Amino acid sequence: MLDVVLHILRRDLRLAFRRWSELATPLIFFVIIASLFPLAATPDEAQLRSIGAAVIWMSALLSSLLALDGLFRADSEDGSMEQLILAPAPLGLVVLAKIVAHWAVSGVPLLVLAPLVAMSFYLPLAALPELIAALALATPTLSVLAAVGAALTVSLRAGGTIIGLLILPLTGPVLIFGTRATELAALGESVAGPLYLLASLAVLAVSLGPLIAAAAVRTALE
Amino acid sequence: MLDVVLHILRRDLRLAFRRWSELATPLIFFVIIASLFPLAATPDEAQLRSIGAAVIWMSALLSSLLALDGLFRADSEDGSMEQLILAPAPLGLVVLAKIVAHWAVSGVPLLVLAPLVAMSFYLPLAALPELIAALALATPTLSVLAAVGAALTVSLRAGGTIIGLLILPLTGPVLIFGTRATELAALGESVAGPLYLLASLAVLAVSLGPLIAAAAVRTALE
Amino acid sequence: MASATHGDHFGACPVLTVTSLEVRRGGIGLLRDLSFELSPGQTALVTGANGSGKTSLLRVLAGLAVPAAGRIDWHGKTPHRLPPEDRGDIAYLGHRDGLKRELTVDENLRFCRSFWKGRGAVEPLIAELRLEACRHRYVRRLSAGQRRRVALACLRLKPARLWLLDEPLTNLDARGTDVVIEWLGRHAAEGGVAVVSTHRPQRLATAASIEVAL
Amino acid sequence: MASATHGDHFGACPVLTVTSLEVRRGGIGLLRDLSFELSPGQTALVTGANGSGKTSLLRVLAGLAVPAAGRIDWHGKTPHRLPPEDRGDIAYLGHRDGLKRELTVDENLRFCRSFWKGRGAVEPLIAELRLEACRHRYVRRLSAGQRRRVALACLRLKPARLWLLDEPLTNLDARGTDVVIEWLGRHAAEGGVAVVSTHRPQRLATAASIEVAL
Amino acid sequence: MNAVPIRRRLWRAFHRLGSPPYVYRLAGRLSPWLGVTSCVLLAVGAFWGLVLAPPDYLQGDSFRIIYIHVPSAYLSMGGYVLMAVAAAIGYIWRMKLAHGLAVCVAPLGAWFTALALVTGGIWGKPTWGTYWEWGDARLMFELLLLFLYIGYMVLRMSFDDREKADRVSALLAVVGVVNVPIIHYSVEWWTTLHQGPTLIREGGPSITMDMLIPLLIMLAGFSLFFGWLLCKRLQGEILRRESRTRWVRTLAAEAGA
Ligand code: HEM
Ligand SMILES: Nc1ncnc2c1ncn2[C@@H]1O[C@H](COP(=O)(O)OP(=O)(O)OP(=O)(O)O)[C@@H](O)[C@H]1O
Ligand SMILES: Nc1ncnc2c1ncn2[C@@H]1O[C@H](COP(=O)(O)OP(=O)(O)OP(=O)(O)O)[C@@H](O)[C@H]1O
Ligand SMILES: [Mg+2]
Ligand SMILES: [Mg+2]
Repeated sequence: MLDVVLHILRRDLRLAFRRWSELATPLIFFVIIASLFPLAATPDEAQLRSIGAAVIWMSALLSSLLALDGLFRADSEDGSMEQLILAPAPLGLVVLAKIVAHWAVSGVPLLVLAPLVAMSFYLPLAALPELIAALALATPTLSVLAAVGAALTVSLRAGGTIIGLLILPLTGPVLIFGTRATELAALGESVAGPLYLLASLAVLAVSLGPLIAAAAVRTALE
Repeated sequence: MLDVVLHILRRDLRLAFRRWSELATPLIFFVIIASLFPLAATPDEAQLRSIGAAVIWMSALLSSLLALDGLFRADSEDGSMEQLILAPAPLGLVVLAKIVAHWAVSGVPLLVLAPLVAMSFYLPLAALPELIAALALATPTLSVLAAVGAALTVSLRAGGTIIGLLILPLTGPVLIFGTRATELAALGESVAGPLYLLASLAVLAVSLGPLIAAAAVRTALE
Repeated sequence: MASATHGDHFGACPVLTVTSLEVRRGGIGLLRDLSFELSPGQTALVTGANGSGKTSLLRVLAGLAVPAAGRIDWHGKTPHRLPPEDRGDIAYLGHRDGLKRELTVDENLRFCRSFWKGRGAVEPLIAELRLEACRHRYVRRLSAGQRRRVALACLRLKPARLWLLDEPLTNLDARGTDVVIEWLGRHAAEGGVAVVSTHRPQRLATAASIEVAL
Repeated sequence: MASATHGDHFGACPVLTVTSLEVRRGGIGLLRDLSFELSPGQTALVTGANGSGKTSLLRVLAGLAVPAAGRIDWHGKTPHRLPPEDRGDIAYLGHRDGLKRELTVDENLRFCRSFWKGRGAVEPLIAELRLEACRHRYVRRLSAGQRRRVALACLRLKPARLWLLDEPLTNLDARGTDVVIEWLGRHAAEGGVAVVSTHRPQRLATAASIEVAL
Repeated sequence: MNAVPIRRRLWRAFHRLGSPPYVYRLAGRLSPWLGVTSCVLLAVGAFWGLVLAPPDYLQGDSFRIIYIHVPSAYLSMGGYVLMAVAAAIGYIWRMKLAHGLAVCVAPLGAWFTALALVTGGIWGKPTWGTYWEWGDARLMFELLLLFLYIGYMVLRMSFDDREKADRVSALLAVVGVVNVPIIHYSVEWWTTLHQGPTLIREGGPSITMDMLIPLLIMLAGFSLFFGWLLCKRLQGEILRRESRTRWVRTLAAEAGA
């Protein structure tokens, strides 16, 4: 069972690295969003600092959503989803493997880049560890939510992406706790509260999300 | 020749309305970005007002990029792009028709929604006509640029997100002029300058963009 | 009219001439020094093993790709440099069917007809292809063979004199195959020219004038 | 071993039993009261016009869809409720090939083998299917028939006793068809069971034990 | 003089420039000259600019970074134009060698862009009090130029078919050219921290002679240096593209022998 998951993980990672430009894109996207934003807004240090956290989190949200859009689409179009449904492992696990692979190539590099962007928004250096911790707890949740959205979208090809969009509001709490944590960290205060909340959201998402996504995918292809 | 263009326009519009939820996506995206943003940032009126313009323009940019990602992908995967290349009209015109159809369903509703979002960022009512005018001039350019990006990446399955990397640098001017116009309008000053610049960018984009996109599509499918 | 399928009716003046054609794809040479010609009313059957270059040849003939060397002459013009107004003269049906999944059969066919300024009504075609039952269904919801039938109907609606068909029998049942063969015969009888790739040359033998083996 | 293809070797104990099956799709009834059974070593040919429900039947047998009524019994279990560890026993190849376009032929095959804990080496398969030249090419760059061959190789790597093949001959050239027929014979000789849909029953006649006409 | 033979000679030269062995040899013959001259010019210019030239009356010695900043900024833009022109020629005349040239320019241009950004940033600290100013148009568009170079390279790499990569990325290079005039005029169109045109402007350069001459020498040195690197890369690129041809095989055999 576990080796099935590992095989899928490995294949998806290889696919991601094969198309490494796709891999790099959410990141560059992230950087560009974060760098175009100040261009559009007034370039004043105090103000940049105050919106820095919001921009980082919005960019993280958008880039994880963008990256996950095609998670099931390619598989369902080339027929490999049918093979995965028939795989010798529960579909929930299979979906989890796909989410982990995507998170590894889109979420993890974000953790590395976010500090750079944060610094360009004049976030204090001392707040960086907390920022990274918050992102590390939040990006899995975002990935799972995006995957659920993608699964629902696949199933409603005609009905379209609307249900996928219903997922977006669910990202609200992640966004709020994340920004809160970053802002508290910038002020040098304790971030334990928001981090706990983020962690519990992550546990909830990772344990339930894949099951919902699996059910949606299965119905979609029936 | 012209009737070929009209046929494509009509078919693409029908397809868009058939998948009306997909149609709604960029809009809802736009609204959610614009409404989640104040949620993430500190909800302080003065501050919101100062970044309102930037948020509106970033959202417009992102949603037009998202909407146009699949402009040629679906066509090239189901084989209709080959038929369009063999169409009894220059490919540049065909591409223009597709862009117009997409703009009609993604750009126009944006013009309608933007004022609502603007008001939620405390933009003065008097500035709304200028905002709409600026968006009306800018969204065609954004659509054309996104179409060029989509065309450059059709033959890459990866496509999707790499467009952001290719096109965002080109959207810089639109973003700057657009925000400038909105800010000037908010201050009650004349916006003629940025509007002229936006208009000339639009003329440039609409006249040359489709040709470039057509060349890219043709090469990609060669 | 059976002899018309062998092109005797219209004299021996070739309308499609392929001269020492060389086709490359992805840096690999596929075809080299291929020559053949077709007069009005003739049909060429392209045969060859998998990967021998049938699809690539048809794409080059359609003007979708550029040959590495050699000449293609269709009524004095080169397909990949055909001016738009002459493009309606060539109909290409590839492995992919070019239908819109989110439109119904009827809508797809109507688009084809008006797009190509086609003549003829949609109804008799639908009846001939037995698509009545799924006429108002989304193409996405058709079976593989039904989809292929719709694609063939699109082809028929286009008033083209040169047909380029890439394995038209794929997914078709026996009746569908008969229809394709009958159409090829009718097209030839009207003075049309066709290049058809296939892995079942025996089945299409009655419709063919020459065979191009790759 | 020729007689083995008719299942006499392994006794008459059926392993796949379909009893008064009813299949609906998109609200339309397709099959009604369909019953047949297969013993080890037997191959069923599913024939029928386009849209008659061949694909739908195979999907139900694979457990990808749920029948509206009736029973399917595969070694005492129902396909769509098969526990994960038994799923390796059923191999399904549909109209779409399930290959990753961005991986090479070799990588696709290796994935299949390790994913299904397959036995047997990849090399002889590649040789048998004449895929040596494109072994390290991306699947995206293969011709339609070459792609189909790779999908068939994947099937062969999976140690399944029940094969569900949906028009396996699609896009294959004469040699490819021979390979499929030989494989079906070998599979039956090893006691495997196969359900194969096709529009060319004559071509597959030698491999078939029973025919299910829809 | 008759115009026709000249045109024909030009046409022949153009054709010869499309021949890989010819260009390979040409690059090989040019590169030592470029290498030596650029090193000499860079040494002279650096000595003159860093030691002999008087300190600026406003900025003191920090202005001396101009001798690196300005040439690399110019080359970042000139390199992009060169790349786009080469790509366009390659696209229009299906000339593989021109694509090869564009491919070679891209990373060099990206490096010089990065250099301009870094030296500008370093210079900004003493003069503007900050390394980087979000929202300054000149700075932002220079950064976007870097993104364009990167985008071009990433787009190329995502194709595995070189010919397709050549043709599609050429289109991107051409589209991106609009950025270059925007960078140049950004200081006039927007109020920026960055100073206005000094060298290329109506009414001639506005800079004293003893600063200008070393700057011009550095400019020439940097350009030749760029050309030298380009020749080297171009040779490698030609070998890679032509590795299957007879002349490369014989070349390799000669080198081996
Ligand atoms: C990161 C910061 C900077 C960037 C990205 C940057 C970029 C550029 C670019 C692209 C050019 C070429 C413009 C053209 O040819 O039109 C340029 C020229 C120049 N830069 Fe900068 N620069 C930066 C900082 C500075 C600073 C701090 C100074 C000095 C106070 C400076 C002084 C100059 C001068 C004197 C020129 C020549 C102007 C001309 O002749 O047009 N730059 N810079
Ligand atoms: N996704 C779907 N939703 C609804 N109905 C469908 C769907 N796919 C197919 N159908 C309908 O179900 C019927 C059976 O389809 P199926 O694909 O099983 O036919 P088939 O026998 O495999 O035909 P073919 O020989 O063309 O492959 C057809 O009439 C078709 O229109
Ligand atoms: N997009 C592509 N890029 C590079 N090479 C390709 C591409 N498509 C096909 N090829 C190669 O070109 C050769 C010819 O392909 P083509 O599709 O023309 O063959 P075919 O004769 O139509 O085969 P089939 O009978 O399988 O359809 C094959 O060897 C294939 O591997
Ligand atoms: Mg083919
Ligand atoms: Mg079927």
